[in-house]
Amino acid sequence: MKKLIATTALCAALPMGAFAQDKPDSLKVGMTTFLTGPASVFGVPARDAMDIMVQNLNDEGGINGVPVEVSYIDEGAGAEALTSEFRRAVEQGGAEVMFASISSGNCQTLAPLAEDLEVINFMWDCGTQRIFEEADYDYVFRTQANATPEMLAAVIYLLKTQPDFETLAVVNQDYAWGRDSWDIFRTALMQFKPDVEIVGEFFPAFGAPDYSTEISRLQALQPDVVLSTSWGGDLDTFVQQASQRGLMNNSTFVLPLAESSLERLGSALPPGQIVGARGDHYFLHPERRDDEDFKSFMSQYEDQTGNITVYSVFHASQALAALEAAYTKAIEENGVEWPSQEQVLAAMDGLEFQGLGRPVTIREDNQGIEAQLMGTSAQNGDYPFATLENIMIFDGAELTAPVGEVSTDWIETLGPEFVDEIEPTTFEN
Amino acid sequence: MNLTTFLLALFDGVSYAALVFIVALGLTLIFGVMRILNVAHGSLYAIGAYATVSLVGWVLALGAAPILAFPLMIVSAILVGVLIGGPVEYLLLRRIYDKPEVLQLLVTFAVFMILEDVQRLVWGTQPYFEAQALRALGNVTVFGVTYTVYQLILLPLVALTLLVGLRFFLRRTVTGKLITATTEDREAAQSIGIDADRVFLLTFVMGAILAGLGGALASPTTSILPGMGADMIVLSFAVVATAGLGQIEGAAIAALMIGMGRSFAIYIWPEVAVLVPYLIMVLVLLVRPEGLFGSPAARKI
Amino acid sequence: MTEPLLETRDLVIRFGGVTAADHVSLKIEAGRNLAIIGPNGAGKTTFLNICSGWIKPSAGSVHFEGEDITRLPPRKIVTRGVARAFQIPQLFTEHTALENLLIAASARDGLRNPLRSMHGIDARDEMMHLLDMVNCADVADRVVVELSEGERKLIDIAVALALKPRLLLMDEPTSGVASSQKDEIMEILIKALSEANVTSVFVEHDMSIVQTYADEVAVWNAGNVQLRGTPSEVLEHPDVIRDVIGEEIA
Amino acid sequence: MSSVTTTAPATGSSPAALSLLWIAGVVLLAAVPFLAPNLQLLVNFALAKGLAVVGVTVLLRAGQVSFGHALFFGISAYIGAFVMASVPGMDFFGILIAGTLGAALAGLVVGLFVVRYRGIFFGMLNLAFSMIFWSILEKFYHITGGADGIRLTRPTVLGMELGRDAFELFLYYTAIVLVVGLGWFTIRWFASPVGQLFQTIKTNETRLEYLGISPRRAMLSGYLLSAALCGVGGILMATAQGVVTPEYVWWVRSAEMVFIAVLGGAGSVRGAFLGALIYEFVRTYASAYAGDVWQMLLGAFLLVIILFAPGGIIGIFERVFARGKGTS
Repeated sequence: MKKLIATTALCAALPMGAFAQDKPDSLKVGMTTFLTGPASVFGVPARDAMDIMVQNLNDEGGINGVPVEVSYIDEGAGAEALTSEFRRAVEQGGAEVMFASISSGNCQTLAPLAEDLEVINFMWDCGTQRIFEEADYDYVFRTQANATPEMLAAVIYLLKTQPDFETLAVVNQDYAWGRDSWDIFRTALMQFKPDVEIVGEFFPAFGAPDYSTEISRLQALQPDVVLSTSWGGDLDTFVQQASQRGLMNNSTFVLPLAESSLERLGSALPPGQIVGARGDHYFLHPERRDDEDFKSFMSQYEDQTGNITVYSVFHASQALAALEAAYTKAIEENGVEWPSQEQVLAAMDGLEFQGLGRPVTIREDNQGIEAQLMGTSAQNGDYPFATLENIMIFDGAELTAPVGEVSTDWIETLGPEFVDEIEPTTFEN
Repeated sequence: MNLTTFLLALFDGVSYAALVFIVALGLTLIFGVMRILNVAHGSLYAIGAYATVSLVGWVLALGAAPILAFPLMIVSAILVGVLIGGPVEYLLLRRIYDKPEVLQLLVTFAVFMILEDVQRLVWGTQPYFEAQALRALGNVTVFGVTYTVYQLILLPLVALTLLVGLRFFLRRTVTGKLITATTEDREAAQSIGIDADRVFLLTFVMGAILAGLGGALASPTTSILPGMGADMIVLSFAVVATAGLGQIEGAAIAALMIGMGRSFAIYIWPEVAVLVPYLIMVLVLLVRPEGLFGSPAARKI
Repeated sequence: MTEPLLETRDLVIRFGGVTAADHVSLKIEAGRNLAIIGPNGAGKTTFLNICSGWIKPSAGSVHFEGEDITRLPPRKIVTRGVARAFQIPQLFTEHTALENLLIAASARDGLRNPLRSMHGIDARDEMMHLLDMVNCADVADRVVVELSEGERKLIDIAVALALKPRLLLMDEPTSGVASSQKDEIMEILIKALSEANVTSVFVEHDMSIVQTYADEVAVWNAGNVQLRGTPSEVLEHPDVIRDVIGEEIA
Repeated sequence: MSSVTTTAPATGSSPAALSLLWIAGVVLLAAVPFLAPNLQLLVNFALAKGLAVVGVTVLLRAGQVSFGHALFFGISAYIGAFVMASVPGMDFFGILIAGTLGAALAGLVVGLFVVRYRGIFFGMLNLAFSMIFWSILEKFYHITGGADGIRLTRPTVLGMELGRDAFELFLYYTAIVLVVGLGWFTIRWFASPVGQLFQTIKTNETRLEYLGISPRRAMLSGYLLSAALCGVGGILMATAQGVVTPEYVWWVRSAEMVFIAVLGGAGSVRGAFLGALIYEFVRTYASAYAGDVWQMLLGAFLLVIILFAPGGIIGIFERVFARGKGTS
């Protein structure tokens, strides 16, 4: 213990690293991700993917010859450890860019901290749309979409594929995401199809082990559509219990995060349910699956982890792609060996980069514009789990609230015709 | 609320209560005999579930009949009890019986922390699901609502069997009577030649098996994932404290109250469903400090 | 006749089927130490418990200096001037003997200042004196768990006396003490009581103690006072010799 | 039924050498922002948590263990966040007072119920109250922000708007002042008549009653103090953290406080802070360097302390340094 403190104190006394303009030995990045706790279903795949991608990037010479070095911080260790570690990574670890975080709550904590520490921070996975709607940031960027386009894509896909449903019930996890996402979904649905009756709203506890009672209620209510934005073990349990008890025979399920559960659910997810992916994230992405880089990464990932990818892997790829694109752009624009922080920040303006999905652009309010992929589950025997058919990929720009507008206020200005105005690219599978 | 929905809520309440009771049973047994509130009980529950999923998954992958899942649940529970419960009692708890109860409780808390990481190291962070046992029994439809036979009939039946069996064991068998004698007065029991160390070991292993069995029985109905033990332990605490510590029949009734309270809340006022167990516990303890069936410790001067 | 210090009127208490106090009416005069004797299970301790408020009677009442204290909790009765010592000493076992007395003095004086150490309170000398009175000054700084049963009994009484009561209820002050020490303890005790001007009621089994130290004796049997008088009157009574003393010897 | 190994509640002062050592410790803490600025935030968290642990320690002195004291920690933190949100430009001292008073008031309300209980039931009932509050925080998401909690914007200090660095430095020294002041007060309180009467609950409530004192009233005095201490800790944590979440109230957090109290040396005020510092270091560095097994390391650490050093770290510490009978 004593030794540990002594070492840390010593490290603190050392100078903080080289000047920005000199080419450093490496580009240090700190990434917060869930290594423990329920959300590690996203955090661990993202870390594994990041390791592979960074290795690949460095094998090709890194960014302008500088290798990237990522260190990880566990979001599951609690907020105190997270904030201390975030600071440590920036102030002692010499991290030039931070990727934080998965949890929206952590994003809200860390975004102002990053701003105060004047470190570039990519919100690489958190969904809350509030951050840029409530404050302006100079150092914080989101390299992916927020909850608004994710939910709008789900509503529109539902209305395009099943325009005639009359009743809907919701079963969401009882925490901010479950509530926020329902707020957006409901607001949009009421604008696009005001005659829908919402027959049940259930918010079982986060991590609830059993949904028997909710399922009994749903069977009695017989809604045409059941929405659940749950994820991870909660979604698995809910879908398993619902499918076991035949609830899916009469109701269509809309599951905007089910892409991340496809493999685990196996045969338990019946065909005909609507599946989303928090972006255009799908291991058989119809526009990307024949691309060499996509294919080679997918096989690398499967070799190393034994699993198919989930959306957090795509989000990790976008954060890394944004990093590479920003530095490369800053180097080119300024004709330098290595950019200063101001030059990187300037390059972020309107930056376009491509991870595993469609290209993403950074808008003037630092929000990323990302495409959305929705599909319908099919059990066609190609894999021991459900794959998607009738896939639609939505352009993110139309579905994201305009700069300076609050999402729910903006959605309330939309009318039923909005659904028809949106024209996604459609694929059979 | 009409009669049908009333009955439906009742069914849901009973099936939920059954599972909670099985887990709480082990906790209250250990407390009744050893006066230790075992925080690690939740971990044993989780490991029971993990072990079952692994074992069933492995055996069924070899092509065995799904019905084999049931004996494998019992095997997993016993493995948890003997391989984890046994060493915990023998190596740790045995050293602290003369220590203040807060230290005993913290020892079990430390074991809980260790076992949480053990689960993650062994089974990783991805959820598991293995519902062959549940599917093997099929469904039953009541008032147009489909239930699984497993949850509606099997779980309550197992809970009832355990309740009756444990009562019989404690009151009618020699070993059971040794345990009860040790519970009432440890020193007196030792003075008439009862090996209290063995009784404690046996009790703890039994309690741990019950925790494991709870997990095993829960495994086909839920995702097995990190953190499931921490939630279950709080719920079991609520049941055990509501019942009165060490009260086996009381635990059954408290589990039913909490199960019913929860399911009726979901039908009538879903917002409070999460609060129900704690509200019941607080209300009961405010009226009856020793729990529903606990007896006040007489103070003599 | 002056008002009695303590008076019970028609006290009744039943535990299950047993009547531990059966219409007990008893007056205790100030300045006269009353010993209560009687066979085990006759209800002597129960009587003390009722008078001190630990147990509520089924019927009847208890009056202290004319005030009805029947329904008051023990702590309220204590503040009226009735202190209690116990058969098994009730002390703060992790504190020293002196600290036990200082705590009692703090309770008596209602000290509230959270920044002033209890050891610095004004009553410290008084408490040392009290310890000296019960012959325990030499163990003042020892933690109670380390003391002998006899010392603990004396400190238990000193704690009660520290409250400056007018009436002290004692349950077998000499039980658990080596017989060679009993007289010594009683000597100390009676001297301390008279010095502090405290009346006492004590339950006792040792007839020689009763004979020597009581001003009055009440014989308890089957839930009531069978006989009352001076020690010599009572102890020579044939019924008492048969029912009570006989049993004590047996 | 419950009793805890505490250092003797006697009131003798520590030997001079030991006192000097403690003073040196405080000076060292005060020098952290200059010697090791990267540890400042970590130590700040530890001091805030340490104050709450002192709250738990107070109850341990009466032989009682609360498994729900994170309740007061959290109530104070949420009050701070609500006040900041509803009164823009609120001063730090305003929310410090509001949070502490709120925690004390909650302590009074909950205390009136729980002081009737002892041992395991006391612990469980506290747990139940904290879990009810936790569920409410999660449930009434439109008010409480649910699991994401509420952001607590940086308050002004005596009307001055400070930058993050200046504010954190201010907060750090405020924490040290509060720790020294409240730690000193609690030690004095333990030695005072009220504190001594409170501590007798551990050994003999019957005698307490027969001293003319209501054990419940005595218990309530300590319960209020413990709730207020947790409240001060909570508001310090919330302002240092900049966000409050239901995790502040989660039962594991309460158990952690008891954990630290026993780790440091049950019943010792100085031990509580020492324990909190060591705990926070071990936890942070273990999660940084052994992300997969940090809980296991902490658990093993606790086991070793309980089995081999039941006096806690302060016990080891004083055995090594003290000549004579050093206490609390």
